[in-house]
Amino acid sequence: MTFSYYPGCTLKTKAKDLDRYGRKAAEALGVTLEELPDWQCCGGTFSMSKDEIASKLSAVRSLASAKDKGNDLVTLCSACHNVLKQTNDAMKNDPDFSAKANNYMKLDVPYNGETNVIHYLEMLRDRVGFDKIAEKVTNPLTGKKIAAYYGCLLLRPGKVMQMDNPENPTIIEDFIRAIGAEPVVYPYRNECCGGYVTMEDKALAKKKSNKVASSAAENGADMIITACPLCLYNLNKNADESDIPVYYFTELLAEALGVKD
Amino acid sequence: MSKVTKEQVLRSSGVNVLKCMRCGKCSATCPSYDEMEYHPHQFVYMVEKGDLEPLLNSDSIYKCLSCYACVERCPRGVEPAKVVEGIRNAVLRQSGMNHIKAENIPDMLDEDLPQQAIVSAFRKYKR
Amino acid sequence: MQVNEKEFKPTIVAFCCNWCSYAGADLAGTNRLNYPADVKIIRVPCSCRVNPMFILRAFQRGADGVIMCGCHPGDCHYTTGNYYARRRMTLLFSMLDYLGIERERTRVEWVSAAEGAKFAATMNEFVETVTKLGENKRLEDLRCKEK
Amino acid sequence: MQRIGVFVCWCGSNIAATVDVEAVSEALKSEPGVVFSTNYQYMCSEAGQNMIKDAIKEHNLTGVVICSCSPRMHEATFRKTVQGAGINPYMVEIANIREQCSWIHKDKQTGTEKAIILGKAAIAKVHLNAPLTAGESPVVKRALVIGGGIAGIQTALDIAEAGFDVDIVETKPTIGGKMTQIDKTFPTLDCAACILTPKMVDCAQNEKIHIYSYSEVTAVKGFVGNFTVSIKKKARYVDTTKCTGCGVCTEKCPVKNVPNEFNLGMNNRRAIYIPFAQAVPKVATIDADYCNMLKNGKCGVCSKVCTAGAIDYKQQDEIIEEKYGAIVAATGFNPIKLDNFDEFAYSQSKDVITSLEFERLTNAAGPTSGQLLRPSDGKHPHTIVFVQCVGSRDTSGCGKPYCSKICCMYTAKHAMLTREKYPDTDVYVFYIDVRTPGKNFDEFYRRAVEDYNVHYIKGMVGKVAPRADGTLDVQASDLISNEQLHISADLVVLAAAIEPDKSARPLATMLTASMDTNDFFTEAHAKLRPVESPTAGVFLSGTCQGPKDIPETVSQASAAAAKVIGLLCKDKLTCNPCVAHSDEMLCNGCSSCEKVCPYGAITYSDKEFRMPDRTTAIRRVAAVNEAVCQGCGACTVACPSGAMDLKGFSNKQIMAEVDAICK
Repeated sequence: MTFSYYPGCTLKTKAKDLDRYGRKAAEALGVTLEELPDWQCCGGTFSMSKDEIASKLSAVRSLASAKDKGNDLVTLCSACHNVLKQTNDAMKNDPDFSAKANNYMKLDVPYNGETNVIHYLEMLRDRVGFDKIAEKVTNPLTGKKIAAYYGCLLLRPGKVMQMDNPENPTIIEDFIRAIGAEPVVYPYRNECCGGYVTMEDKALAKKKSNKVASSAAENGADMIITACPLCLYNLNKNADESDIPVYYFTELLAEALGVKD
Repeated sequence: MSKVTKEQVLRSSGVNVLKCMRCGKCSATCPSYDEMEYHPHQFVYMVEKGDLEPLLNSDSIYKCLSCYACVERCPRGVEPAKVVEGIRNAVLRQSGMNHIKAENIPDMLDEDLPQQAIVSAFRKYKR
Repeated sequence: MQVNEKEFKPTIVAFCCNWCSYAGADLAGTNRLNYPADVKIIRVPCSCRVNPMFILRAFQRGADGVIMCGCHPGDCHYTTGNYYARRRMTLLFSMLDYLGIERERTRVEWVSAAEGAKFAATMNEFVETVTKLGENKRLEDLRCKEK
Repeated sequence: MQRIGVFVCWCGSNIAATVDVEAVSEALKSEPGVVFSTNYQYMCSEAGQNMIKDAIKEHNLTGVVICSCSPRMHEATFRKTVQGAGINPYMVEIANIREQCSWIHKDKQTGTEKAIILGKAAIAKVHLNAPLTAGESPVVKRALVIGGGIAGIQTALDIAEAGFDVDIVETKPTIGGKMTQIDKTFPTLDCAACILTPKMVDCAQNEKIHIYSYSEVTAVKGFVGNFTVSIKKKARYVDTTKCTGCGVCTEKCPVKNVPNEFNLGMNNRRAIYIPFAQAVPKVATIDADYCNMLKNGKCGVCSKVCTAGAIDYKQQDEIIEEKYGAIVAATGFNPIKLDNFDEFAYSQSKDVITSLEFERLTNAAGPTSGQLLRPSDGKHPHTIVFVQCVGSRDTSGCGKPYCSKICCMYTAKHAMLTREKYPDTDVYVFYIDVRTPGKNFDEFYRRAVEDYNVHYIKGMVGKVAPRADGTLDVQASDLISNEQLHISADLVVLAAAIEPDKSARPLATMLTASMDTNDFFTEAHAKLRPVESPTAGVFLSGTCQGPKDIPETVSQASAAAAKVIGLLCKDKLTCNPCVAHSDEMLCNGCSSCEKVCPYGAITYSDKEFRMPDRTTAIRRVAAVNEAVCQGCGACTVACPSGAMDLKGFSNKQIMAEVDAICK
């Protein structure tokens, strides 16, 4: 099983663990992740304005390059996934935008959203299969009560992301079961932690992240897992009312598969 | 500031504000509600009325977390967050209206802060 | 006949079944949904009443486009009529291909009695397509022209 | 040569505003065969009709063209008019210059030009019209009502009252429908069971009514006056003629964990069950999905305890065929599934319930014996939040675009009854609009606010978050005070949108009745024929046609019955004379037409023909049974020799129209 892989800039610096464990776990599962040679920063956020073209071009370039490779493109960071998926959707379904973007880019062959973008979690669920993962777990995290934190970017807008039911997702809970732990369902798992304003409005970021972390703790979770470096930072740094730890889901996966060093 | 028109905001956001049936679910679901002077449903209604000035001058445009909760839950498919972003971009595109200045950034950083926070802040608050 | 050089107005014949599409067209009217006056509707009991001969006749007499509308598959008032119509039209299409008539000049569309908006949208689109293609010369029978 | 009169209608300003009616009647005057042409304000009025009659007499007209509204509107009117003046009703053609001309064009010149062309096409057709005489077909004096809820029950009772036989087909083991699950009814607050169950008993006891419970319609053939319907009687593994409804089997059955659909799964029933105490027919049914005996042959308890010997594990589905003159669809509604609305935590918390579940929780025959208790812990809720429009008025694709109509009133009822029975309860209702048109409806809603102090808040709930302590955090907006609220609730009740029953779509296909995009049956005319389907002989009763409350459903049910009675009273129906006809001289006996006829109206026989050389030859030729032919025209296109043609829509007539349009 071979996929193109888009790490994103944060995974090369502050979120090395998300990337490192993701790669190790993939290897253990027999999945080959080929890093796109010429990926560019996705921009971190998808501009909802229709007349914002230039800021979306870097994402289009990565998508077009993945098309040349011919494999599905796997992402890991929630924000990158959201940006790439939404940009790809616009290239596919917004003829005005794709015409303008293609005009700027002057590719040999115009790009019209041909690349299939999937998140690492979708790769685990739909390609590898959670049952297969459960079979390969050597070090099950038995007894651990884990709260999945989806945040906003992984699921919404649901019509574009199409990963799971945006109001009652199960993909990370199923993942938690696959690695032998017990999922904790809590109501704020799909509410925003305030990550985008963490620099600009600490008070708001604190308020929102505390709400998420407290809700998870109140429902008996030992830890929170996430796919987003910004959420991880925000929940660790700004949610000061509880000391519940936050990990990347890939770290736990690597641990369960016995490949965490 | 040169005049920002309703048409400009509608075109940029791609939103049809006339679809709104005034249920207020966007504001009911907004995680930044208490921080905002004008709330998502007011953005939609005021743009429809062409009453843009108060929105252009309000801090509320920087309080939207772009979490898509209102987009997801609106029963009419209005997508209020796109209206907020349309207004914010109209403001940012005016010269000298950058909400974040590069020279202030170092003060906001700490050693764990991921890149994407900075990148996206630039995208969202600066032209 | 005076030919207006500036603006080409196509002649379009629409065959509509009485139960669904003709009612859909009526609904478009009731809701005041505009579509070009170039479209003239002929009422037939069912799409299966449309003899491919009628379509050829229309082209022969100078129609620039012909559209046939019926109930959605499975919803035919006569149970199976639109299935026959669909099969016949498939055959007619390949014959028109053979004759070198642009495929876009003939169209089959399913419009229910509740789909006034769809009827208007379909007609707008079809007229636009046919207008772009321009006048139908190939099948026009000069003997049918009035002197 | 025909002598044709042309009559152009203004339809007040509906036509005259965008079509120059004077110019149209003037232009059509010079068409070949036209001997008279005029225009008038309202052709369909008595004065207009008299104008037509006078002209026919004065000018010896043989054909009439009316340029007016859609023929679907007034073709029958004008046919009658000309018949009154002594010419055949089928010598009329209508040019539709309203719906398909004046209403869709804004420019008067364009409208006028098109109207003239449409008029010319109608004139060209009328030249080729021939007088037609309608045949007759007999009427089977028996009606079928599909669906045994309050709509079907009322329709059946009214038809039976008029002296006609009527059958009810109901998929559930009992008739009664949704109304059996409802506790009280608005706006009078009388008990639903008290007003419904006597009607159910009336149905059972009326000798004109036959109930096929636990049965489905599987096929419909035929046409108005003469339908043949196949009904599948599903195996219930109980002989209904022997079962006394004593209920001993339903107490002894060892399978106790079957979700009870009557209480919406809030408690359990046995594998053999009687849905509720007042069921009609009151006989037991075995649920084959759960019965141990049927699944693996191990049990047989019910058979042992049944003193009547009614249990029959070998029973099979049975299909019967019955003939009917008229069919009434009364398939009803269901609340939508709430999978798309998990922001309200319906699937995550037992204490988030639908309004129908709330009905069961307050019903004395419900799972809590009428005590309003939280499903999670059985405690009495002190703060209840009602959310309106869950999935109604939703164009985002998650719900339904229409207003479900009944929710405002039943929510006011729930809120009021809660406050009356439990005055210590705080009740909040979040609404977008309160819609209470109807007799005594708004007064009812205001009583909830003014006399019972129910808190109505203009705004919507955005999220319901179940807390670890068992309460529900309801996050909502209050648009009047412009704030975001957090209410700590014990119970949240969602007013789920209603949708047509899933059986309606396949039934519509069987009946060839049309449906709208929401799967509600379409009526023949939105205003003037609201209880008839466009398909002759098929009538509509209750919510299968659109959202309705009980009073409205009952009115419509009786209206549908009146229409059925009007039909069944006739001994014979006038057939549509626009039927196929075969020219024996051209027919080559190939059977192509016979194969495509959906009604089996075409038969072949050997006939003797005199040949030109005075010999006789025997040839196989087609003949159309005019009483059976419905006039679709499939055969006319299938015929390779041009022998088959359709009266009223002949090849020549349609081609004349084509020629007129393309000129």
